[in-house]
Amino acid sequence: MKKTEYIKLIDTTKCTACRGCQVACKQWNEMPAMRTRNFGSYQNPPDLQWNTWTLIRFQEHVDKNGDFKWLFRKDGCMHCTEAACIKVCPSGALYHTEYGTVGINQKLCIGCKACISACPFDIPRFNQQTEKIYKCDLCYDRLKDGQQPACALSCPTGAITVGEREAMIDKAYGRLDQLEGKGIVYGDKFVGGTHVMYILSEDPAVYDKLPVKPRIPASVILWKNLFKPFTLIGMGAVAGMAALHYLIKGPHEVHENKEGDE
Amino acid sequence: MTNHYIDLKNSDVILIMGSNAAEHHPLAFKWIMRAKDAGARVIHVDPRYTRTSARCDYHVPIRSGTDIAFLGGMIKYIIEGNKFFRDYVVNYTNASFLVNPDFSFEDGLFSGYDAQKRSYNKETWTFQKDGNGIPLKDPTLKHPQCVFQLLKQHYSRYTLDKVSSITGVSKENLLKVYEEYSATGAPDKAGTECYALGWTHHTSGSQNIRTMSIIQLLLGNMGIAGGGINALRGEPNVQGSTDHCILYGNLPGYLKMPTASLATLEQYLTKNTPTSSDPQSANYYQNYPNFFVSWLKSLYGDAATPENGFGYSWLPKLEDGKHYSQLHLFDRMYEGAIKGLFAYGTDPAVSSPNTKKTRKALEKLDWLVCANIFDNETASFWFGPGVDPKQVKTEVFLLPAAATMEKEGSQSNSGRWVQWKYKAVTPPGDAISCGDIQIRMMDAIKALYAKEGGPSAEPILNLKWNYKDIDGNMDVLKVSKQINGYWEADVEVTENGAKKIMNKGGLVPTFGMLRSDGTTSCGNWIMSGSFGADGENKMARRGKEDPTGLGLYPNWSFVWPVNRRIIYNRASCDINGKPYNPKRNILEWKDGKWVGDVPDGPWPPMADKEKGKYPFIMKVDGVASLFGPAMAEGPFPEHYEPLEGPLAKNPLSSQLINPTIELFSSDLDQVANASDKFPYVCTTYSCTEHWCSGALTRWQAWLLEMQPELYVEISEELARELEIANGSKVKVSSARGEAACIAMVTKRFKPFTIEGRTVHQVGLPFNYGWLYPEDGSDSTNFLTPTVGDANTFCPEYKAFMVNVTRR
Amino acid sequence: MELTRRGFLKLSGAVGASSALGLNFKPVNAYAAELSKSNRIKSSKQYTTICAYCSCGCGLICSVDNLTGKIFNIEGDPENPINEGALCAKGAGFFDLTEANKHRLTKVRYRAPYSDKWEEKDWDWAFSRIARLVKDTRDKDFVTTNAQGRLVNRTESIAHLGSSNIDNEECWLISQSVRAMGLVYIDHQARV
Amino acid sequence: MSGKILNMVRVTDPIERIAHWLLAGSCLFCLFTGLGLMFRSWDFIPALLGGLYATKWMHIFSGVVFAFTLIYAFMMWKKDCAFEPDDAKWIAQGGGYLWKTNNLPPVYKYNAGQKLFFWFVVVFGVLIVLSGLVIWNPLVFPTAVARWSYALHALSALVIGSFFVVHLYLGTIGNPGTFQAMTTGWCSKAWCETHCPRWLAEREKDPSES
Repeated sequence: MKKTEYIKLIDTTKCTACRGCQVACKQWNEMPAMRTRNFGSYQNPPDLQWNTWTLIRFQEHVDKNGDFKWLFRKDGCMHCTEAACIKVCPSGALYHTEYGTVGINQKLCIGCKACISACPFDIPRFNQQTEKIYKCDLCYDRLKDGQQPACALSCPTGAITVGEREAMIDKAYGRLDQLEGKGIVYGDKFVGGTHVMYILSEDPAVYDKLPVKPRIPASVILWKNLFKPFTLIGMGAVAGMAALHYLIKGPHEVHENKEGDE
Repeated sequence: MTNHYIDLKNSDVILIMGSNAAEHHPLAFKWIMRAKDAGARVIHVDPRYTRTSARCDYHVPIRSGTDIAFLGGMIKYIIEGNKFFRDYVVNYTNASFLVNPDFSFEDGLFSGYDAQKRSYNKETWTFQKDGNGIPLKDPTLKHPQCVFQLLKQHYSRYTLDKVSSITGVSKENLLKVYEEYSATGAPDKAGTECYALGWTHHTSGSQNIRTMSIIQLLLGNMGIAGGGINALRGEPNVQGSTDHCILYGNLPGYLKMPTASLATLEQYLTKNTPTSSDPQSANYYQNYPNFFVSWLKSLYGDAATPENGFGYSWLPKLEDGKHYSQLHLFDRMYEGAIKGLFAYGTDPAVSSPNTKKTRKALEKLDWLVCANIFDNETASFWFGPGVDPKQVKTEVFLLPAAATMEKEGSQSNSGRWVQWKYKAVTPPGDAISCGDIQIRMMDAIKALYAKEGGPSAEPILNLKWNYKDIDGNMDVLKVSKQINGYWEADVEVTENGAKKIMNKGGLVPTFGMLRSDGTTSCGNWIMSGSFGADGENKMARRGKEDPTGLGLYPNWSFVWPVNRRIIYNRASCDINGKPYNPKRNILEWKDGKWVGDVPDGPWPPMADKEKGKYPFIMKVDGVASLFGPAMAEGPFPEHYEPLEGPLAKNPLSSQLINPTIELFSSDLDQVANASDKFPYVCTTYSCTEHWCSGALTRWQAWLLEMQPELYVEISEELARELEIANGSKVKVSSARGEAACIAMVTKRFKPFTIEGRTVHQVGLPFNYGWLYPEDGSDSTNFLTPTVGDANTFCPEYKAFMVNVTRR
Repeated sequence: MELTRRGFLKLSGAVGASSALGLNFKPVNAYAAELSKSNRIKSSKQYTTICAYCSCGCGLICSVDNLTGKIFNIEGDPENPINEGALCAKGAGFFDLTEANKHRLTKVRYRAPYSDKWEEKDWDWAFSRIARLVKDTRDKDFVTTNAQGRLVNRTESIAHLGSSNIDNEECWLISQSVRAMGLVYIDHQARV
Repeated sequence: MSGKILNMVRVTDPIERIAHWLLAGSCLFCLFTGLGLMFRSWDFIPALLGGLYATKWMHIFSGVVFAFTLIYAFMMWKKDCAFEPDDAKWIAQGGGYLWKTNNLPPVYKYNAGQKLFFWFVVVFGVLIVLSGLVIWNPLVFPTAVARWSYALHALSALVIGSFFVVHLYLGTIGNPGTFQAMTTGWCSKAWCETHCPRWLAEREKDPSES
């Protein structure tokens, strides 16, 4: 059942890092908090966690012109079209929803953690207690009801908006025009297009933990596109050859009489 | 706020100074970003680079406590560069008024200063008047004694070099801001200013705001869409609690608290009712007696009669010239003069300045009653750090209160929007609302006085206190209707030329109908009109119509006064009532009536010499004050250094600090100005994730997770000097105390060059306390001094001196 | 097309106690055997409230479960023109102010002089004890006339602080009653 | 002499057979559960085993059994499986399995094909165990290591799986009389003459060998 694809556009040039999204996400998804320490940054928790599906990353940056910038990036699942996590998920817990987003059905998850290392964006997180994987599902439940995801609803400045794919791509490039070229659209050019896109004010390489050219890891492609089918093909082929051998050459009989009785 | 949050979107230039809007008013920033998207320029002037700076067009760093110097330079730039809106300045301000020739200003002091009392005799701060008592004016603004010329002269000293040297702002940056902001002096441009505690938390707090008000008047930015001077206030109902005046100096609706010298109602009303001889001045406060007597009727009900002066004598009277603010309160408590304290929804053991003094003061109480939704450092002071419970005599009550969604009532935002909220659930356990607590406590006190009598039992016994429903709980509507006001007798009124009988017990539809003869009662005149005569609760309205397209939403909630969304809105039109900016038309005089927002009074615009009125109807002269004699420090704001600063001498005069601030002198009131021991300027603030003392937010795991403990932000330059690593443990100390915290070494702080030398500034949030989280450090206010603004007594949290060391 | 902020949380004109929205159960999704949160909201009672932090006055909607009578979700009110459903970190975490927060006070606590512990008390006891203390302190220290002999009728040894985070009606009741008690040391967070 | 009863020779002792079957069993079970984990279409496997989560843990446990047995087997067989120069000749002639050959060098205990199988099992067994350990706890390793471990695990499974099939064929119908070596441990003398003549000869020289 293919429906309209949705894209969440994160305009970092409008983000004030108020972190309403970070909390709204926890509120809606009923995720607890951890006791943290201040490690010399506003950013906290220090990274995504099983209970923190979206995190505002704070980064101090001096650009080429020597201008100081305080960069805020809302990190979280990018909802790839060519999703490595779905590719490696053995249970079907991770799946493409009708909106093109990557849904997660915790009931099916067996906690194998394959998705964690496969993800080019380092998004899924594992919970030791429940032995399940957690990540943003773009509020699938809300999307089904025609509602904005919790983060988008809570965003005060319109830095997070959600809409139909084409409209949001147009919007992203329209915003670039408004920014007079001082921005970069990130997300439409790789992994088949992500369902979360950024408008970045700086080059992607500047941002912490943001891959410049994300893709499904070569190891995953080898594994899933080559080794996996060849396991069956290989075993089948060998079995076939053995059968052929048996038919053509016959079994390797022992020469009973060579020695003879004593 | 003169305007309101949504109106920020209508601005062309937004100056954010004294505020960190993106962090502390994130939804205000929604509308600021809306303006920016529409092409507005957004400028942030602040000691530190914050999340606000990150989204502004640019950030200009300024040394804490030097805003008047910065803005004074802008006044000079506007006047000398002829950037002001002449029409507006001449007609709508007192720029043309001629000042008393004996008025003078010399070396930082205005005429009439009394060094002993640290205050002014203001008798020379007046206008020259003609035979009819109307102020003399020179509309050409050339008369050497006119306000405009005096203003020009006063700020001529605020040269770029001087201002740059005081503030630490480069001359390029000064000019950039001055030029960009003063461009809003064009009739079709709107400039607005957003300030918050960054301006009020200074010994020069009120004058910071007044300096900006002068700029806004010079540029014609008051009363217009996208203009005004907008206090982004910090607490959910601080507007409402201020309107209802849980304050020593005012009674609900900003009526004046009586003082000992005003023995009778007549004396009181004469003193507080302004008179104007100018027929074109509406002088709306001439209605003061109506408001005051109606309030007395709400206080004492039927016991307030014309014969007993409506119970005026029962009211407590302040001592003339004496103040009773939070600073004074804790000073007196520390002296042992205060025995009992009610502290509702507040945590002074963390939030009051000079924490050591505050906490010692609490130990001297006989009893303390706190009402909160969470425990806090004030209620639990008796087992705080360094306190031996066995030595503390105080009897403490910690009453469990209802949270906001557990009770029905109204709340006023900073834009004066009074919005209604509903009770979603009953409070947990035994918790009840603060209103219920107050009602039941007062019932118990009344019962005790009824039984035992006592000195001055009348005001307690006569207090009108019938606000319960049949179940004995607070009946919110009964209260809010009393605030709105009732007819206390059948009264005949004239409405739109027709005579009409208003029946006793009916709701008063507007404060214009309040009376001073005891036939109306009104708990707070500015809220009169929050109910329709038909009983409609206007605060609960949810109409989404926006006829002007400027975001006024006249049918959403109720806005005081009389649903006026932008106050002084008549000033958005020229003297004929035509809008200065037709593109942002909030009000227009058309076919003999005002169309648009609710106007500041129904009268025609001032060009009509017969019936027309000046636009600033609450001012006695009908115009806005460039010359403001009401201020304690003088009619023109002047730069003084903070109580504690890096300089031994004020570069502008020999008056180092504000000459009118009150200096406290207990053994715990230590001050260290320009001291080697405390070489760094320090400022304090909140963060998005916590709120005020953190007494609500520290208990919330989601918020605590994001900002878990106290930190001090220091520049990379200072960190290098002190060999402090990012994330390491440090100690910040002042003459009064110290705070242990984590160092956040950042590029967002930069050293300043002040008077030719490098001055470092650091900053800490004030959201932490010892009670919870256990390892999140204690109050930042151990560092801050007990000193406040001379007019408002807002403590100087934003500029004082500290040292930073590793620990 | 962008997803708009107004959807199923749209409130009818009359809000408050009678604002329960219809029972609009959609067929349960194949993946979720139990009721999804969105569906739970549609079958709950909705109440609007106003945020209790800064002074923006953002609207929120509390969803109350019909069975438990408890709030289970609080999010921004998309109809409120000020915030249009948006909330900052504190507002978005409003749910943590409800009784779901285990730190909420639920009993009257009393600490006797020189005691090192809290005791739990009931309201009647607390009010009568507080009334006693107020009356004793007021009667002892009441200032009828000042040094100049002028009538001042004030109580200088009792002070009131707060609050700017309670409703207008509560503020007004406090403002009225502290004047009746003759208090002059009256202040709240307007300054701090 | 027991070795000569009924013309039968005892080619394996019980420990060897237990090791072999533990190795084979855990390997087969890993293969079985592994296929169930890898191919969603083979969901009858997890269905049979009580769900995918249980299958995961069974895979892990049998992998652990495989790992320990592998170590033991390696220690036990490594000497007999050391390559000799003659092995090259044997391989050059395809062990006589593919075309007619006459001059196969006499085999000691194991022929070169068996040795190759052993070493493949050892090498890929080690790889599959190590990569399996990484996959079991991918979060304690660098991402690149974890990522390549999945690929390596799959590759090793492919190799071991395929060899398993060959082994199965040659150990059963491909070489009649072989299967008993891992059941009773007794093979016919003739069988030994064919498959391990040098070993048999040495054995017969030294009667102390049981």
